Amino acid sequence: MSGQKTQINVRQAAMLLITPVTATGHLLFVRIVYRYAGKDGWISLLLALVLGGAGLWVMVRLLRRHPGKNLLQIGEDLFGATLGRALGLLFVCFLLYIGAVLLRSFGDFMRLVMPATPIVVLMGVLIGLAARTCRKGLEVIARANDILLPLLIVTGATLSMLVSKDKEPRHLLPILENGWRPVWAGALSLQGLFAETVLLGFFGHALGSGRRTLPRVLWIMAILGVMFLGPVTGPTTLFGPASVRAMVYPTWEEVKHIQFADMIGNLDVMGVLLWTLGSSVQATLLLWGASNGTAWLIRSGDYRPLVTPLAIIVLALAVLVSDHGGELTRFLGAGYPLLSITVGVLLPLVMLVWTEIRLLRRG
Amino acid sequence: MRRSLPALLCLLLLTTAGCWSRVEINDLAIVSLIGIDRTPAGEIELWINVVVPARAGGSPGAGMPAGQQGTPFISLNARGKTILHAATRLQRELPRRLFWAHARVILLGERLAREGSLPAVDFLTRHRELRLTNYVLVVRGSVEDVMGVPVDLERLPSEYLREIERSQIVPVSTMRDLVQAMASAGADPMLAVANRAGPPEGAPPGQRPGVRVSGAALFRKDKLVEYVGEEVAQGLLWLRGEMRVGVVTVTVPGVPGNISVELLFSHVQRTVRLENGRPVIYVQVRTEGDVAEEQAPLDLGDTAQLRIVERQLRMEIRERMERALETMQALNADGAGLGEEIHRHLPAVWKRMEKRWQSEGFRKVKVVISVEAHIRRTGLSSQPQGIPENDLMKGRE
Amino acid sequence: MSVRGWLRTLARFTAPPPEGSSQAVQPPSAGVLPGGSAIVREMVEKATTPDGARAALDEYDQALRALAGKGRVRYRAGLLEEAQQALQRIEISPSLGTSVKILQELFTDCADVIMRGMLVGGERPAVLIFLDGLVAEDRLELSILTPLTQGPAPAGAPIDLVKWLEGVALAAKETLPIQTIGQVVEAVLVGDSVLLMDGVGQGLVLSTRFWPQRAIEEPISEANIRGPRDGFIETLRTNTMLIRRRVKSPHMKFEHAVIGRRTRTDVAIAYVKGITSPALLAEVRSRLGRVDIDVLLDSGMLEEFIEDQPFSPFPLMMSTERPDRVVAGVLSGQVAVLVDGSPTVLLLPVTFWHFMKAGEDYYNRFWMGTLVLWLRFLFLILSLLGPSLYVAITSFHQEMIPTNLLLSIAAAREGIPFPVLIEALIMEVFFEALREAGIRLPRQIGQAVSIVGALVIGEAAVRAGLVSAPVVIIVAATGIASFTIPQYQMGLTFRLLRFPIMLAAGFLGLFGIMVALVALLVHLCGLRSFGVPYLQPIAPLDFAGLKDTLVRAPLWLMGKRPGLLDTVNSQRQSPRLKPGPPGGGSA
Amino acid sequence: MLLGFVAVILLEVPALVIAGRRRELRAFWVLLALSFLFSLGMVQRWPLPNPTHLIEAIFQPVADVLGLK
Repeated sequence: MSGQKTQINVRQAAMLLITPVTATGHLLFVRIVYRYAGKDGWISLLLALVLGGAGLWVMVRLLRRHPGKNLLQIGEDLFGATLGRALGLLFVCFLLYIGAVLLRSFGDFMRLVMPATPIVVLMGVLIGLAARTCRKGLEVIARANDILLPLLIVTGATLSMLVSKDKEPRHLLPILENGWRPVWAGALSLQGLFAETVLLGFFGHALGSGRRTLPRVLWIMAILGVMFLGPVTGPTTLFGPASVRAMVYPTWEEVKHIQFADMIGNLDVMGVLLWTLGSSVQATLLLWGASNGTAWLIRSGDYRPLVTPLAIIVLALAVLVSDHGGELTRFLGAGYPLLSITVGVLLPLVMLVWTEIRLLRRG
Repeated sequence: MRRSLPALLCLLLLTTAGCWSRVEINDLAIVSLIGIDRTPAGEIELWINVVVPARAGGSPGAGMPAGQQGTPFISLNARGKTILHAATRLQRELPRRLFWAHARVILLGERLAREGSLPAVDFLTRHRELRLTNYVLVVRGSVEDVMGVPVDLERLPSEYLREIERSQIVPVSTMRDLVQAMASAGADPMLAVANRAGPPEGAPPGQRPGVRVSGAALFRKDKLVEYVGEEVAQGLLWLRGEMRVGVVTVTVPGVPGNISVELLFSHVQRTVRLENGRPVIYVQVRTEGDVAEEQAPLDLGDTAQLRIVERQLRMEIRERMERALETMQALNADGAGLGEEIHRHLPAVWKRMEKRWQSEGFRKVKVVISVEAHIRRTGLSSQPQGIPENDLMKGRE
Repeated sequence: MSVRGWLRTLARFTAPPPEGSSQAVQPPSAGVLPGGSAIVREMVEKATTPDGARAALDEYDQALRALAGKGRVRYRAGLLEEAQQALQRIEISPSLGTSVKILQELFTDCADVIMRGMLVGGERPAVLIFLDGLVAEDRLELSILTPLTQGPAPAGAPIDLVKWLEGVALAAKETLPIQTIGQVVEAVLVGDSVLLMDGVGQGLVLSTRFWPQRAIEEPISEANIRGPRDGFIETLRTNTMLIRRRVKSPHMKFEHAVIGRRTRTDVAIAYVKGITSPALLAEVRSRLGRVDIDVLLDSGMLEEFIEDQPFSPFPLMMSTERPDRVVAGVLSGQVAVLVDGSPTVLLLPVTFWHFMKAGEDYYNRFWMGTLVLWLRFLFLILSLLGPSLYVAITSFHQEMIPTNLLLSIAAAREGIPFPVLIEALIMEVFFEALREAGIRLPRQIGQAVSIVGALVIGEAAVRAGLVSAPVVIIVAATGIASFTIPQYQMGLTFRLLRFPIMLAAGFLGLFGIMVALVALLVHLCGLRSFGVPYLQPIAPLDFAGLKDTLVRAPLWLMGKRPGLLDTVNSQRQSPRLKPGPPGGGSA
Repeated sequence: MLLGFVAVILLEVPALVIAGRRRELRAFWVLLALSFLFSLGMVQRWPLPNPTHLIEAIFQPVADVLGLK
């Protein structure tokens, strides 16, 4: 099996996009949305869906203009070898970096459940798993995701149904109490998450094929919207807007809150399972993207030997990335969205515009 | 071979480093009940009940010498600057690690509650093993009064208290409710109250004291203000919109004897309207119930007579709610979260009055209570059995 | 014993035996050479070996010696073939004595080869060569020996003797003229008889194969309540018969191959032409073609040489003893590989979900089939995760256990000396041992062992406080769960996988389990069986395939063959088969 | 840690050498050296730069303007 030649279809590419965004989103970004927008988080979500949809559209459009090529190849086509490579390096570093951030956040979270286990071990196991999966090639990742994502959705939906009897929608009132500004900030941070669509540039050739772009983008965003609606409203309706602000993991608190029919309860660890599943897919994808990108940069046909060293680098970065949890939260709320929007949306946008200009000039 | 590389690495990692977070069940000291109080000197006093599994669980003889009698729990206490400080002191006396995840009930001592329960709340919400579903009760008197008391029917006092809370016949108060109300500008907490009930006068000497849950404790933010009795507590539940089931006993003027109505369905709707620039809160109660006991000679098969009882029921409920409201306003403790209601429906108005709400706004707010009550069934008898037909009161009105 | 005495004893074992003692190892049979009849002896005495034949025989000997050579001799593929080809070069001589002499040389020390000399029609010498025990003796005597020895002699000189034998003299079922000594050897070794006649430069193979075989019985490993009860046996021909009897179509093909340089085992590739994908068939042929082994005793040995991923713990082809299952398989586009001497037939390619089905599922009502299928999935998960979940939850996530249950478990665990992980491992290993012992022992004793082991020791261990009762319960439940997996091989796989997952659970709790499961899932996703993804209709997702994977849909709904096999002809049956009450029609 | 790296090298390199993949091998060594340095720094507690601070510094002005805190 050569990992490079394999193709995945449109549905798989879309699903691969949804899993990681959902996993990280639920665990990390929901908290930031609450910090900014509080009980109006769902409005932030709607805004972010529009923004994210636009970003996704740009990405897919770009891929369609350059059929069969990945983001780095497109970069080199557009800007020449040197500048293109520099751009590629930037993308790869970005992937490595967000991989590290994700890994660290996951580790921080796992420490709650297993306080005595060194964080390096937790992160190491996850990245080890990711590396192993990564080497099997995109096809296998996509296939595994075909099973994991439905599992994730079903589990998430079940959990949220179990807790729904305690929810009080009146907590969502009044709407837009503090005006639009915090809502926009929340939307922007969520958009930072959605900007991970840049990953598409590495595996999404399939999405670029075929005829129509818009319906696909709408579909993906709709699914994402449904997946996020629960988390951005659930904790508020459950705990009230005031308490949620202080929570580090609101969604986890929600899962912890499940008490159903006396027997089903204390499902804290289900949250762990969900996020382990999602995070493993995400770490794998990021690693896959980074190693493939690196392989392209050195003009090598085989990315697999590069996976393990890159995994170790991500692990080391993850240790470096933050001094304590609060710092990471703050960063995810402020610096991260800007970074990821710059790399994930603005750069592709520039590339797309450049492509269109070139096409126009050529006639 | 090459495919197994990361797996091999993982294994290597695991075997070299061992297993960190593992704790065997028999190395756990399972905390079943937490009590937090303040000493007169201002220190935190932590009480815990730790379960003794050999006495509490399973069948006797499963790997253990049978016949270990005694209370299935031990009660410990320690003092410290913070709760964790005290807990660490307790830990020193225990050969097993304190395990908080199964503490389902938390007791706050009266002194702590009166002086401010914030110090307790932080530990209880921050600790990863504790959850917001835990029930919180205020102990009238010292926590010690309730902690060590063995209970009947249940193995542990915590289970006893939990089952009572779950039955919803007393105000249900969880950590979630407490924290939510404390953090909100327009609501104050209300907790259920537990106290020690001594054996009744003249009881046989063998009878033990017990634990009783009754009434409610009204808070102003994190400070306990006053205890209220059963009926006010019930009125409060109506106001809060949390009344689900319960029994209301009424009398009909001019008729001897009581009638108890079992309420099976209640719905409370709270709306806020702006009248003359001031918010008015409407609390509309709609409830349905069955007559469960009738000691009065009324023929409830007669619609007219039933209407009379319904009217009494309506008045009784309204009276209770009004009394609860008066009590709350007198104490300036918004246990029903009425301010929150204004906040939700009239955010602009609320912005203006938010600052004054605590001090005087709540005291002055106008609340209109309306009750709609229906009796749907009368059980197996339409009139009291054993009363000759002629002795029944005939329909009036 | 003194050192010297010990050395002497040692020397007796290691030193070559003295010359004189070699008679002692001679077989008890009368002679070294096969065939003792007077006619043959007389002929051989007169005969000489021609130079060409001599050279070929030497070549044959050399090749064989190289094969048997130890240590330094570099293995060269096809040595045996060379030897056999040498034999193929020796033509059957018109002089009967010469041929017989050569054959006698080849069959030296083969006490079971019989050369029966005779005079056909009372005048022409002939020899019938066959393997004692592999031939049907009554057939041999009635239809071959009797007509030959008691019938008339071939009349006239110029007639074609072979034609005469086939047409007039013999009553054998099948005959085949052959030309070389090599062919004689081959034919004799599979149980046919070869007739050589003086003055004819050809031999005649007469089909006389017969050997005792087991009766067709119900397969032990795949019993069912409803449905056919016959199972494959050790004879290839019987097995192909069992299949052919169910598929009366010339499209049902059995391709023949021989694998095993020494055992020369017959292998049949069964498929249905017009359904099976030609690419798949070519792949099967080429994989079988590259198997160059010495011994092939069972299809299980073959399996290891033609798998896609040899290190996977999962079976990558289905082995079954049920003809109905094989027929269902080949008719859905699978290829079956039958190996002579093995009652298990390989079906390939397979997916994971095939192993969740019992053949009976399709004979019972589909509601039952579906429910049973779900039950199996449930218990599959339980058998894989039961002990590890227990370990993870009781030693890492005690908050997940309802309080009362926790107290019970805690009470049961008071005073148990081992950590839960060790406790569970001990019990699991013990349980596996019990199972293994139960299989190998005679059935009656096996049951006794199970009872003693499970009941007495389990109960006693709990009473003695060595293990806690919950662990015993979990292990027992897991054991039962693993028996619900209909395919024995898959059951084995899951029994094996339970242990690493338990270790993961013991080190990292539920996180460990989850990581192990994801790794397992990824492994499964990467698996292919003859190019077909192992989890096919689920991952990659294929909605059409789900109705025979997650449920057992009614048969009248399954109009198409499974898409994963890339069959030539995808339509299985008429699309409008849903039955209804009489007169209802298809309104 | 060292053991881990040796294991990685042992498992990866021979296959690459046999396959004669010079380019991959070179990249592998560079990356591995990098990761080794990082890991060593981690273990020895060198004051390695925190990339988060860098990124924060770059984007802080924009964040301030947009009101992200």
